[in-house]
Amino acid sequence: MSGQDTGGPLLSGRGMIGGYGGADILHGVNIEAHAGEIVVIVGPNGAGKSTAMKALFGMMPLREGRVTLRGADITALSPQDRVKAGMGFVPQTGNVFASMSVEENLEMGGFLREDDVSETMEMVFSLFPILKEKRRQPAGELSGGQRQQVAVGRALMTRPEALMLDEPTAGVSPIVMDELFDKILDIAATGPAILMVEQNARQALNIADRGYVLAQGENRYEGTGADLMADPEVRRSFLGG
Amino acid sequence: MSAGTRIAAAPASLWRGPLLYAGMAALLIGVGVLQGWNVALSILCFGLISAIMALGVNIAWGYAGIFNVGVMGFAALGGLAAVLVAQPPVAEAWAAGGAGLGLSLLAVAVTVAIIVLVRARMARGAARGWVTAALIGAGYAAARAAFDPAVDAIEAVNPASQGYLGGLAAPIVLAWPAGGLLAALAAWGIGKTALGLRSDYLAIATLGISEIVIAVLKNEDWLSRGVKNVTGLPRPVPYEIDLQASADFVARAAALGLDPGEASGIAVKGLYALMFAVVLGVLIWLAERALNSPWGRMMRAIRDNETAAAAMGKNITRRHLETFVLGSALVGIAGAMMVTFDGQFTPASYNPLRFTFLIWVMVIVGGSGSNWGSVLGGFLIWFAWVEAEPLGLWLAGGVVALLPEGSAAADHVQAGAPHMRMIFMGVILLTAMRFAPRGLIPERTGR
Amino acid sequence: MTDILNALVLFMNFVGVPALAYGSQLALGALGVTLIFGVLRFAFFAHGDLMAFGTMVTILATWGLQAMGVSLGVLPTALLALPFGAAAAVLAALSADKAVFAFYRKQRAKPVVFFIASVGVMFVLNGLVRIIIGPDDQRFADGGRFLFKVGEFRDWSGLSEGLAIRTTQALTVVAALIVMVALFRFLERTKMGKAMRAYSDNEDLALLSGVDPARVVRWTWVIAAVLATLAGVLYGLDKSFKPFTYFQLLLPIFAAAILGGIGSPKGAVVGAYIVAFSEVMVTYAYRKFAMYLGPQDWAPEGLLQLLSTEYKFSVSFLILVAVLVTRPTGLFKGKVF
Amino acid sequence: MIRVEHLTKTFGGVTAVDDVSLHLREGAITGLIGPNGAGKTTLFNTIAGAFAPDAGRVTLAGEDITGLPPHVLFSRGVLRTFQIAHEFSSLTVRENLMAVPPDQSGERIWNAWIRPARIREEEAANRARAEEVIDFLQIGHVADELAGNLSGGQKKLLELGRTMMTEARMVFLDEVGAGVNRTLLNTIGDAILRLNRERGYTFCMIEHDMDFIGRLCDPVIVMAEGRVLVEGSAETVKNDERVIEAYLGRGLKSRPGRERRA
Amino acid sequence: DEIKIGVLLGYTGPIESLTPGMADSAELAMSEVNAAGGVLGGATLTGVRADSTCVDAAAATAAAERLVTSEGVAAIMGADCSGVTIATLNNVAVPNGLVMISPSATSPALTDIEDQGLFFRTAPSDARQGEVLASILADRGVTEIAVTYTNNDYGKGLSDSFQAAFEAKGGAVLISAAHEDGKADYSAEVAALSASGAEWLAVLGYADQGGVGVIRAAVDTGGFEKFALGDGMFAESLIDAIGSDLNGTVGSVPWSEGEGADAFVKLAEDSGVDPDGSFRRESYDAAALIALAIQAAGSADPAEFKAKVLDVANAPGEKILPGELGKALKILADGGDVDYVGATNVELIGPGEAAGTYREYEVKDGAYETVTFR
Ligand SMILES: Nc1ncnc2c1ncn2[C@@H]1O[C@H](COP(=O)(O)OP(=O)(O)OP(=O)(O)O)[C@@H](O)[C@H]1O
Ligand SMILES: Nc1ncnc2c1ncn2[C@@H]1O[C@H](COP(=O)(O)OP(=O)(O)OP(=O)(O)O)[C@@H](O)[C@H]1O
Ligand SMILES: [Mg+2]
Ligand SMILES: [Mg+2]
Repeated sequence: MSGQDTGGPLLSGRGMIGGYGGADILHGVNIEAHAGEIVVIVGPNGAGKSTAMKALFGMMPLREGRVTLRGADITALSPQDRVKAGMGFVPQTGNVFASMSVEENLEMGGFLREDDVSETMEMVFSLFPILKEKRRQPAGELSGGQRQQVAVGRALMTRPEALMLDEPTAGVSPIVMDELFDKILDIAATGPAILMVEQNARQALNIADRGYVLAQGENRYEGTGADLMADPEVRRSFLGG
Repeated sequence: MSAGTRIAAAPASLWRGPLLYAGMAALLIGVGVLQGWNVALSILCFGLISAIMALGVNIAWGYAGIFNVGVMGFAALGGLAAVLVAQPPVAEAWAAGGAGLGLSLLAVAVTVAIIVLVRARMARGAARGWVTAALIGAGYAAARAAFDPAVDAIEAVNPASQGYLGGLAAPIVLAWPAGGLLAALAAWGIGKTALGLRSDYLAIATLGISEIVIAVLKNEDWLSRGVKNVTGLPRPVPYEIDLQASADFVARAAALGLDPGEASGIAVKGLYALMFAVVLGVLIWLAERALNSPWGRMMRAIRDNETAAAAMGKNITRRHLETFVLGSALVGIAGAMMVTFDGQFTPASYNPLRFTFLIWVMVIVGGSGSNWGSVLGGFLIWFAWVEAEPLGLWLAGGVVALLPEGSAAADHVQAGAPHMRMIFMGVILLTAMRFAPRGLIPERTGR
Repeated sequence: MTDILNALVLFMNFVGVPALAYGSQLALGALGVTLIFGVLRFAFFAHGDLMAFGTMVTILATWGLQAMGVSLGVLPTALLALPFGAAAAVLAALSADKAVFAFYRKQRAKPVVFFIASVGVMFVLNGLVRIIIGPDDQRFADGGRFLFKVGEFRDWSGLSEGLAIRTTQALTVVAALIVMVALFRFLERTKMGKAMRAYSDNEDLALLSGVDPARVVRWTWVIAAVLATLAGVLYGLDKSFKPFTYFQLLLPIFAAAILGGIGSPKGAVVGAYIVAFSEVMVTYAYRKFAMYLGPQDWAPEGLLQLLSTEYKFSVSFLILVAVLVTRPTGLFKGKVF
Repeated sequence: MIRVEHLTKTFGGVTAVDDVSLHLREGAITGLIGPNGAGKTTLFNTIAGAFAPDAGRVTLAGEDITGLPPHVLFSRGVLRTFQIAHEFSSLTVRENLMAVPPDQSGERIWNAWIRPARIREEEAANRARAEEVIDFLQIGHVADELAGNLSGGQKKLLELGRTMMTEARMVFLDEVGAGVNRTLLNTIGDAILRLNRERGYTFCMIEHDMDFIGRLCDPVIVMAEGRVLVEGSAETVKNDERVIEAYLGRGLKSRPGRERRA
Repeated sequence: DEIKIGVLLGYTGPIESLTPGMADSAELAMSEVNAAGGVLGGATLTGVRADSTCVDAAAATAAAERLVTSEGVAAIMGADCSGVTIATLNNVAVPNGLVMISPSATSPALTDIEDQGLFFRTAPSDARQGEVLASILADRGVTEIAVTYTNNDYGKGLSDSFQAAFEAKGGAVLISAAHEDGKADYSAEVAALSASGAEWLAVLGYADQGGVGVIRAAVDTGGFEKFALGDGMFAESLIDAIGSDLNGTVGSVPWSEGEGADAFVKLAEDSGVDPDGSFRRESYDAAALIALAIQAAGSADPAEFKAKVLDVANAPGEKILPGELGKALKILADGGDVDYVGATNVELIGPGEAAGTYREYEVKDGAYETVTFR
């Protein structure tokens, strides 16, 4: 973690404007996350949450705005270079290599690592025991929730400094969700910034340091997890009461 | 947030299609002026035929995502129909082998009947399988026993010019629907067995089946004279020399300032073009109507996601079969038209590059899923296929002119000149695709 | 006993050895096709012409070497020239990628668009090869043609039937097996191989794992082009080099790759052998064979030929269709790696 | 309505559904929960005709429907949604919905040529119905968007929307809630209840959100390792020790409210 | 002044390796004419090549159409394969009244086609050659044979006539198997052929197509040691390809007794054209006939010179060998009569087909040696 400037956010996207070639989806979104922080993004479907995540990761060109990592401008960097720079991302859909075995999926997570990955893999297996059992099975043959676990496991394998998760708990059972959140707390405690989109919003805001509410491609609310949970308007419109 | 229409959903400029068609027409006119109207009309005629084939492929691929790489086989079956419909019957051959053939057909029918009966009576299991296999074997032997001598007898009848059963001596225009029907029948049989396959696997299966069709046509002389070819098929239009012999025609040609030879060619090809255009017009109207109806929507849904379509009550197998048969029928019609225009049926001339892949090129360059696109692709690629040759020669000539005369390099380029055709064809194809990766007239999505 | 041996040798000489060699030739081609199919996900239709291109350069280099008096003894000189051909083929493949396919990758075009574009590339390569070396037959084999000949075998064994094995046949079979194993290992064990599979499975996610797509694509073309050249040269040494034949090889090669299951190296090889063996075995006249095995002085009436050779191509396709209908994703469950 | 008897489905070595028998009562909203990989989706798939079962039998109102293909089941009023959204990606959202109604005469090709008037009429009716569904799911602003371009949650909504385009008897919902905004999910819950009460749809739904299950479902069936673990009301199930052990868990180990702040 | 002659051959496609040599030979005749001062008192002949593709009738028609309209050719030397030849004849030559002389289309169907007297061919009909080859073998006491033919109208026709003639002489054809040209592998054919137990193999194909593939496979597996070859197989390249294993092979090839063929070889070699290969001599002859007929008619109008083709090809008249075109042109200009012998001993019979004599050859020590003429 050399060269980290202490004051500013680890990862930040400011004034992000852009879309998929047609009308803009993001109309000036600001998101930032500091080292060791868990940041949760919530919002209605189609609000642009996933788009914002993709923009942060360079999977989608921005018309305006800039993305910085540790203060350095990375707006022009390709996704795989962002991985090298220490970012990790679990997309919302298409997040496993369906034809590769569970173990290979995890190995792909450690693709850029030169050191021994087996320890991290053991860590992932202990977090998601079912994966160890199924490690030779192609990920495409797993149940929906198991796939989700593979996806998160793959990202953990990178040991990123900025970990971005797009709805990591969609389709996973309550017990696994709890364990996952526990793990996320553990990981955050070791330093990385964690940015998460969640529809299981109350549980997520519960563990979050800060939260954003996005709606129609704009920042709507922002605050600590507890503040957002306490705001009746936010609760009613975005968290399901 | 504004309504989110994206490029993909936005229809391409309304003018694009008409402009491209106008450009195509201009190309043909250019050929007419520079190389003669006979050349232009002959390109037009084959363009029309190619367009129908491309339309057929587009129906199966663009509508339903069926990767049919057996176009050649269906085109050849259409051609066979022309022989079977239009050629005079060979009475001697029927006398020599007709009975035998009938007998073998009967043997097949009886075998099938027995097998059906037996299978209905017996319980599922290994025994039933063996009995069926034995029955098939016995049936095959019986059929062959009647078939082989009959075929020998037929093929012995005046082998140099006949040696086959001949046809019905009906007007050859009837061969067009007949060709469609024959191709449709074959497609039905093939579809029943192979349509369950996933795209690439289906592709190789259809490719294989088309090779088998050609092998049969090449080797079963009693049916279509095999590699000995059937030539001199009757025509639906007058012969040029008859026109040239008609004083009336010559006079009229002279009035137009044309020489009778050229005028007769133009008249004949013009008539053909007219007939082909009518067929294409009807077919494209039917195809457009279908595509823009709920049927078309359903087909696109199936193409997008078969699992979901099945869960939404669509009978995937039936629909696939339906489109496959329809598309193949179109290819069959075009195949019959082409043999009519050529005036001969030559099984050995069916090769996959020309009759399958070139048609696919037409569809993709034109725009898969788009009827007007495929038709345009048919014209354009055919045009390129024919004109690539003179263009290539011209280009080689240019290169040679730059090299020292009589040098080895110049000789080498000169010798290679005919092969410029291929390079040119490739360049035209790649250029067209580069500027319109989704086809010249792309599929309209999101109505 | 000798009769049984004779029958066996007869069968080996006319069916076993030729089919094995032809199968291996197809297999080398099919491995390249299956690799491109597996990683880049489209049917690369210019493979036959890429084979011809690589072989052509090899031939030119061979002539050069021969002119310089270089030779490999019993082994064909062309093996020395092969690196030149392979390098040229790699260059051709990479330029085709840069000029054509990269664009469609960026567009995220459908596989069929790639496929048709590869037909365009095929036309261009096709023309180039013919312009450079001409459409004629070229023979460039030297060295010892046979490991042993029919007569030699007969004298050695004392049997009435003989067996011949050509150097190139042996070379091809060995090469096919080595390449198959190497490719399999490469894809399963090495980092690059895994990156290729990951890329083919889910391009976006591969990106997110730090895979450099440009490298994956480059490697794929390099391997495929080297394989194409190897296949083309070994085939040319065994038979002869003729551009048109190389184009015609395409169909059985694709048949083999798909029969085995697209994307599976093992499948490509097994598929190739099935195509080759079915062509020879179904059209073989078993008369002599049966005479050796049957009672003394017995001769069957006919030739005992299941189908005439006109249908040999059809038969292999028929088998292919039959296999696919019962195993819809090929023998080795073409899982695209 | 649906009775499942001794249903078994295996994949190679894995027995995903292991001798399951259950009854989905007519008019009920049955919840199906269980740990990831318990076999819930496989059970759905096997009932809905996507896979043939290895053993066992399924009946619909007494009629044997074991192994019938999906389109036949659809015509008998059995509908399902997919856990991983299966939209028609190159159709617009509206078209996705309009493609659903069964027995459209326009889906027979010759009608397109000979009966355009009738087709127009039917289309108008289908369009109106689609419009209602679109409004209801709050996806009006993307109605003309290609479904392939929708956000993850929007696709889930579309899945649900399609089941609302036809008269169904039995609807299987596979995690419609996953990825759907909770406020919207509440509305969807209301809609399910309304469809159930007013139109008599029978539902069976897989869901991991216990609040949602608790609000809608009775009874709740818990599956684990391919078998039925418990069946009962949501309350009973929630408090069942085995269910807590295998599925619900006991909440977060570490509690929020940490000192360190950004 | 320039008279254009179309050289319509399949430069791309299955016989692309045969056609350049054929075109060269045809153009050799034209340049010989030009060197002698041209026809009609100074008009030069120019060959215009166009691609028939051999198999694609549509493309061939278009190419021929272009020759007529934009090049204004007076005659076509071609086409090559029978299918495209018939198509261009019916669709282009006859409507436009153009003379066509094909060097290689051997289909019997062309014999009684309605050609308005416009079509000729220098390749002899298959029917005759079958008989010749059969008697060559019968005279050597061969009674059993296996036959393989290229699967097109040429191969099929030749094998039919050969089989009939051979059986009429009391021989037996144990197996007759077609082979497709341009395929990758011929072991299946050879396996089946050799299993018939015949000692001799008749190969009725092309020397640089499937035919050589079959022979190579037969030699490699030791399936056959004795071959009988049809005319399409006659080429030096065959000996180069097969080597000493070809010794003992017999065959027939249309040949004029001694002089004509030798003259052609010499002429071609002097002009840097390779004289060996299928249909090269026929191509030379076809082009020469066109030139001579034009000269004889005193007009380059096909309607006028079409009637002269038979006159110049057949007796009576002064015999003309390759290399003597200048002499012939002079005789014709002076109102004399010629009997063009050419490289293949041209004798047009019936409706304009070559009757041809045949050379029986045997391969000895890696060279073709004439046994006799038939
Ligand atoms: N096609 C398949 N091939 C092999 N195994 C499979 C296949 N589909 C599912 N399985 C296995 O069957 C088991 C049950 O899967 P299923 O999808 O039914 O679980 P589920 O209960 O729906 O889980 P989730 O809550 O995660 O969606 C899992 O262990 C899975 O790995
Ligand atoms: N590939 C795409 N092309 C075009 N439009 C897209 C694409 N992906 C998403 N969109 C549009 O962008 C908008 C925002 O999508 P996004 O996926 O960011 O939503 P989201 O907030 O993540 O929603 P959800 O909670 O449902 O996942 C939606 O209206 C969607 O239709
Ligand atoms: Mg999202
Ligand atoms: Mg599930």
